[in-house]
Amino acid sequence: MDKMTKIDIITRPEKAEDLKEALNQIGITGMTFSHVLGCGLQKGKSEYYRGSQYKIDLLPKIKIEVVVCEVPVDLVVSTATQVLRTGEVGDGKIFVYATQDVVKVRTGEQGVKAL
Amino acid sequence: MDKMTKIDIITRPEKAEDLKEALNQIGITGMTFSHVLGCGLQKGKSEYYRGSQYKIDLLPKIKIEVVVCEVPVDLVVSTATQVLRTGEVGDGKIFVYATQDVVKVRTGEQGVKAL
Amino acid sequence: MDKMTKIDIITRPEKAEDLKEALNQIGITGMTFSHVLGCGLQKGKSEYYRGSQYKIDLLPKIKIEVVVCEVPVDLVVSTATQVLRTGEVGDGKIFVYATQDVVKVRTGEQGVKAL
Amino acid sequence: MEDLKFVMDTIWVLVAAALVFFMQAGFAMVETGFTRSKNAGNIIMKNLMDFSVGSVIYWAVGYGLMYGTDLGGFLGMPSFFFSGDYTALIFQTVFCATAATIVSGAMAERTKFSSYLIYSFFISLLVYPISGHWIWGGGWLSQLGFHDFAGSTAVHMLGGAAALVGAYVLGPRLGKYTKDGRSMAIPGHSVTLGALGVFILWFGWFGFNGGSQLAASSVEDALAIGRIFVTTNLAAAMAAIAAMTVTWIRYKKPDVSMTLNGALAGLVAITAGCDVVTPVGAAVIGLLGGVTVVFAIEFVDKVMKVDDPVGAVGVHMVNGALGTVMVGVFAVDGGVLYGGGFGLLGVQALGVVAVLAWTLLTTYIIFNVINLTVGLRVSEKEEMVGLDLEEHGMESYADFQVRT
Amino acid sequence: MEDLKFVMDTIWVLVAAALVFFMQAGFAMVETGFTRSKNAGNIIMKNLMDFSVGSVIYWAVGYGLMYGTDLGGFLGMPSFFFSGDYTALIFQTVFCATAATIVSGAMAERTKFSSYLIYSFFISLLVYPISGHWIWGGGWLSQLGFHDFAGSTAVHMLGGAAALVGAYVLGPRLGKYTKDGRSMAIPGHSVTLGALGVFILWFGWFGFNGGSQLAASSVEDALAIGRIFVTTNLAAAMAAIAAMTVTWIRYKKPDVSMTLNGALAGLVAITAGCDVVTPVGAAVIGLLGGVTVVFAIEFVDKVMKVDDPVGAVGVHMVNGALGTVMVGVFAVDGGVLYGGGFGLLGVQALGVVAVLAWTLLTTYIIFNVINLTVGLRVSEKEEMVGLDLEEHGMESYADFQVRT
Amino acid sequence: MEDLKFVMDTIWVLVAAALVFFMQAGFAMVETGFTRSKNAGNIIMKNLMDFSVGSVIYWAVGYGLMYGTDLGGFLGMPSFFFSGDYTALIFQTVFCATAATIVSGAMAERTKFSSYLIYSFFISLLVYPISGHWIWGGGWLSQLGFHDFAGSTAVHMLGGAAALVGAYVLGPRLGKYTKDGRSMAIPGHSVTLGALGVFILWFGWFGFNGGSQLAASSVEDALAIGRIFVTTNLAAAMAAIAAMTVTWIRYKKPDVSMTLNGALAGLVAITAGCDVVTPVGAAVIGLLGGVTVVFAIEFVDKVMKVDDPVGAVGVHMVNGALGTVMVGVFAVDGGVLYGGGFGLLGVQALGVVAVLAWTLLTTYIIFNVINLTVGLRVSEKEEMVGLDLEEHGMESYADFQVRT
Ligand SMILES: Nc1ncnc2c1ncn2[C@@H]1O[C@H](COP(=O)(O)OP(=O)(O)O)[C@@H](O)[C@H]1O
Ligand SMILES: Nc1ncnc2c1ncn2[C@@H]1O[C@H](COP(=O)(O)OP(=O)(O)O)[C@@H](O)[C@H]1O
Ligand SMILES: Nc1ncnc2c1ncn2[C@@H]1O[C@H](COP(=O)(O)OP(=O)(O)O)[C@@H](O)[C@H]1O
Repeated sequence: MDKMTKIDIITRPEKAEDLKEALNQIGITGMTFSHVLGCGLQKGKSEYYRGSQYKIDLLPKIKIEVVVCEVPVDLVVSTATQVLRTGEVGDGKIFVYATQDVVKVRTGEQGVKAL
Repeated sequence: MDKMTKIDIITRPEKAEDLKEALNQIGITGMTFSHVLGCGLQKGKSEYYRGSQYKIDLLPKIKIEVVVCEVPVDLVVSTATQVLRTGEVGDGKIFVYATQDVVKVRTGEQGVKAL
Repeated sequence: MDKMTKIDIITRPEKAEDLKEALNQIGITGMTFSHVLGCGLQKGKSEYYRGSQYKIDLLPKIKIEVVVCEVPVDLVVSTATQVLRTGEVGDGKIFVYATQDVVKVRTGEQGVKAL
Repeated sequence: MEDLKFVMDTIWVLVAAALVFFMQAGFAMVETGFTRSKNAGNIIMKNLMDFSVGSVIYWAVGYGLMYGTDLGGFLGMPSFFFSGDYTALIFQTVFCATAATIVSGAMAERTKFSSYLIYSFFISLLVYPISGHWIWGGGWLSQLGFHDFAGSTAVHMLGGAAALVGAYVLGPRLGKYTKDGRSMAIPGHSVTLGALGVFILWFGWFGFNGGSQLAASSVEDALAIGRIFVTTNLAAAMAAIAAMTVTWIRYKKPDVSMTLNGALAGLVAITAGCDVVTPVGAAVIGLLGGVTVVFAIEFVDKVMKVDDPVGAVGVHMVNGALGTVMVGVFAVDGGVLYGGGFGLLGVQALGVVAVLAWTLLTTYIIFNVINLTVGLRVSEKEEMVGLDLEEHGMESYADFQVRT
Repeated sequence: MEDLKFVMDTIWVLVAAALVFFMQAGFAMVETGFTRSKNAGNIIMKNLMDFSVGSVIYWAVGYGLMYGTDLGGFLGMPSFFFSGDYTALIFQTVFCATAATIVSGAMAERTKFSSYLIYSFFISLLVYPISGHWIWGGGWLSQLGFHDFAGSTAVHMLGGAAALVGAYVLGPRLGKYTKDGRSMAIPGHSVTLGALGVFILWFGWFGFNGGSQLAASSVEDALAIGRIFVTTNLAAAMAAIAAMTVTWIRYKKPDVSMTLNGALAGLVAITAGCDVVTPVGAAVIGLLGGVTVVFAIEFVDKVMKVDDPVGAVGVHMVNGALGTVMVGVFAVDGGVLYGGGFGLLGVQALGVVAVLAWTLLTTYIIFNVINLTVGLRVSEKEEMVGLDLEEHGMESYADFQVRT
Repeated sequence: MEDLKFVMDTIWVLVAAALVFFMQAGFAMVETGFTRSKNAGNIIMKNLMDFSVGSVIYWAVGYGLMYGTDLGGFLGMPSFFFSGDYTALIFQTVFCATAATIVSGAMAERTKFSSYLIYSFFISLLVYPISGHWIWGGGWLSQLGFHDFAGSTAVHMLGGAAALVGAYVLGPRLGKYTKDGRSMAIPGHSVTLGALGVFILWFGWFGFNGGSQLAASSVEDALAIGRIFVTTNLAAAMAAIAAMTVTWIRYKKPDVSMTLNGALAGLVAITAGCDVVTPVGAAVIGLLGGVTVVFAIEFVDKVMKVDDPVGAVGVHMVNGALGTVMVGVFAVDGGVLYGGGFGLLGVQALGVVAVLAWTLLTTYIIFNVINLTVGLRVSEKEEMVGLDLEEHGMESYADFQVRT
């Protein structure tokens, strides 16, 4: 069985569309998006709401999960990095994890064929 | 320490209830649901909103995370597959990952006892 | 390359702020929050809505994902456990996973330097 | 002096007409608030279009059938594209539209949009105008002395009965009943919008009932309208209190949406007799309405197993009937409790039965014909995904993360 | 001619009564919009029920105490279940309900529903009618020449003072103050609904102030009402501008919810004197109101450490008092600025102090008695989970993914 | 009798003024509902403040320029801080504010708040009053017999044209057009609030058009207002039907937001001639309006590539012009179809062209001067994050999980 890998990309929400297209282009057909709140070097802001301090320190981020097998992890990482980099804090992070197995519910196929 | 495994199931939101019951029945007591947006073979649609093209290509999906130890992974996978399969695109995918440890906050128990 | 670990903490939403501060204090600078629905020993409730039964069995929970390298996993777990424990069901669980790699998009740094 | 009377009466009726128009917003908010977000735009659209289609049809045909020279007590001599004193037209139009729009809530979340338009067409063309003629147009019921001041029967019971038939012919929403027939809760998506709708309706009802005096030029008119405001308000208030109390006892907690329904039930119930009952009578009618509506909604839901997402049948049909009959009991002049004997009560009951029969029959035909021709219900998949996306290609809350 | 006057006056007051009723929708929207979604249905329910309970009690008892034959300047001769010219009753009912409903916002998100009902009962039964008698019912303040045209003091200050006492007795929401006493922001869940509420209130206020002329049959009435519309509108506009400017300076950004409060503050402040000040006077009163409300809300929040989620105390109590006193300064007839000396100003101040004392005292007793018997506040767990689920068994926004 | 006439006319105009005021709530809801949640509070704030600033400026200066003694047909003799019969002032103020607030929707989601305030100042100070003088203040257009009963041109076309210029000078929102110029959908955040806004506007329009009779004391007035209610309602209904049908054909599905725009388009179009056309004429004008608005909105969006998030240009400018010109065709007295020849039509067209030119020119100058001095547009980052956070430091829906 080929090695399967899960890649989590956490980045700015406004980059979602571009990233999706870039990943499509390198042959990734499936991905899952979720809305998360991030806390990192990019600091939130402190505002006044009705005169009281209002800390907005969890920033809206988007998380993209992709499990790949045939497409090399490095390619995904470099593609994502390229699309997402603005050079300012908040560009986000990419996490890579080993995956043991994948099953495609519709067909019951397993492993690489499921992707 | 027994082997612990995390299973992520991504599928149609309307199946959430059925899946939860099926997993309960095979002895799974804990699971975590989240609302995600999926992009896969099942294509979104393109509509017109006020005359402009409106692509709805991220479809609402539900992600169920379950960490198991005593319950065999295969049983979870086959149970889920059975409940979720409609044969049409969009049935979803199941991803399996190794888990190193689990801690139950309330008791501090670790590993299999935490589940 | 140092060992990198991902820690998922699932707990009560009202503890989010305290947990964030506690983790900050032990030197964790990045984390990602998401709103999930949990099903565990803590049972939901059954209400009447317009005379019909209304089961609210998925409870709102918060999931915190932290990837650490230098900060020891045990410290994270013990810190979280301490902050989160109330002794009542619903305190939540902590899951630990191996992580293969981390990339910081802004700089392209990899591994421990990316954290 | 005659002129002055005409002017004063007209202006009052016009102000009231505007208020009654605004009830459309109330219905739209109640119906969308009490149903799911995936159908929010669709239900709005139905509310908007039944008013629009109804306005045109009632002007073109309906008004004539309702108020034309009486033909045998059954309908008015047809005449098309009303012309004359337009104040009458606009006031009657907004009443017709109220009857028509009640149905959309009961049929929400599963009715084809095009079919709903067809239904709207016919209720404003025929169903409402003809029984309206019996009651207000000089037809047989009015000749018998049937008293339905502002339309508990003519408007609300009719709308509620059409709603019952529509919801019955359609069948319940997917997931509303378990295989073993238990009714499941399908909570609405915005209690705040629903409540706003109820406040708007209550506000508009001052026009609905007060305007039905149709005159505001004599001391009697002025006193009457003042009393109508009070009876209307007290009935609604008592009904809200009653519904809250009943739900608190039955479900252990005071149910918000049912209490909102309660207020509406009181308003519907007092509509027939708001001019002829005392404030005490109004309070009692409200009390009865508030108690009744809870049981009526449960009965429709659990016994009849008709899926009425917003409680339109319990609110409008049941309380429309109740309020109309109660005129026979509480009318100061002719009511049982005031020594008037059972004559009025009998006429009131007869009127209710007749209009109910008429409505059930005609709408049963209409909905079945629609069902057999263009089809009444969307496909399972459309229902699952939601009518907003499937029928209108849009999301009502595009920026929000929706659950399920 | 007498008859005509009666009719014209009555119809005007009824139209105004409907508008003032609609303010209930405005309050409901402001209060729910400015608080959290987990309590949205509960606050709606409180608004609905204080109106319902108040309508019944005020009819049954309150009106009599307020407008019955004067007994020693202190209260009216009790009489029950009002009968007479019902226009007076409905108009006064909606005013009473306005005072009552102000409190719910300040006590939002932590008050037991049942206890709130008890409070509603007593404010409509006693607190409002009695001081109302002093001012409008022929009581001692009115005998002294106290001028409170539409109720800056009788309605708003009273409601705002009851709100202050309620919020004080209850204590702050969990998480509102840090251990070291810093005030934390707890943002409301829907600025759009809150803003809608403000627009509805502003709209209804034309009825509130305009209707308080209680007559619309002479040239003087017509001119007066026209001027009242202008003074009312200008005060609100200036107050919104002022509040926006102050927040822009103090917080670096124009604060939306505070500006909305500003508009309301201007409306409250002009209510006492809308008939006796010039438009310029109204604009200045609005300006003062808009500035004051920002500091008042901050003072209540940060210095008094009373947690008032919607700013009811700053808007209604403080600006009710301010506006009433300003009558003594800006009244064309009797105001300090127009050479009227300090007589009127003194009476105005006296009235404010007296009604304030009355309200603080009586509501302090009421809230403490409730607190010691049935309890005023929900449990910590209920507050954390939310009152919608815990007290009503439902979610107001069942389809939406809620954050925390 | 004169007195009675004065009173009756005044009270009617005041009731209408309150209704027209309430349209502000309608605009606020439409504009916020049709745009994204991250800018919801900002657009609300703009609506609130353009009304507030406009109320003050129009009172201080604008009214004088509009209704002062005619100076050469072009403007009224300036006079400051209106005093006189205040009914005229309040009624005209709410009309001025309607024109002003139209712009905010077209410029939504990217305009600096402070710059918007400056624009509000000038439109109420100069742009609206001066062309208003031409039409209603005794200026040159009124001398030519130009007929714009309630302001299709004076209010709506003017507001819509200012909206066009504003949106044009600003440029489109980020992401509205792809690199190759295709228009992308940016769905609004709440169709329900948008629809509520449309219902509120429709309701208020009965005051807008009905109140413009400015009299309600003679049989003629009463009949006229009754007919105005009918023409107004029918035009809106037909336009909604027409817009729905056109979108159904063009986009395969009936578009909700466009149908809502359709109803508004019908209302705008009938405003000029609601008093002089027959109900049939009104229905046809509505039909034309409903068809036109769809194509107009597409034209602005796709051909002119001006980004108007709420369709203000299509609704107000295009249909304001259309409705005004149609008076020349459908006016019973003077219209082409009624044998009146082309005289009236010519005057109507001339008026439209003149006011259009005036508005385009003056607002082009105003927006460009603002742009070159304080800047008209927020930074890219502010636009991306949202104006609520960046300009007001708050979130409109703090409890909800927002997508994107
Ligand atoms: N160690 C971590 N574990 C989990 N999530 C992280 C971690 N570090 C960063 N993140 C996520 O990545 C986002 C971007 O990180 P941030 O430090 O703000 O930007 P950058 O990496 O560009 O400097 C954060 O908001 C957070 O959601
Ligand atoms: N490689 C992948 N990585 C992450 N998520 C995936 C991947 N492939 C599919 N998914 C998720 O699974 C969902 C279902 O996949 P889809 O291809 O539409 O259906 P099916 O697998 O039944 O053909 C997608 O919407 C997406 O959320
Ligand atoms: N095996 C599991 N897999 C995934 N999530 C789990 C698992 N067990 C528990 N959870 C998550 O943890 C939350 C808390 O668990 P619960 O059993 O209610 O409390 P406790 O662990 O304190 O007894 C659940 O709501 C669920 O989201």
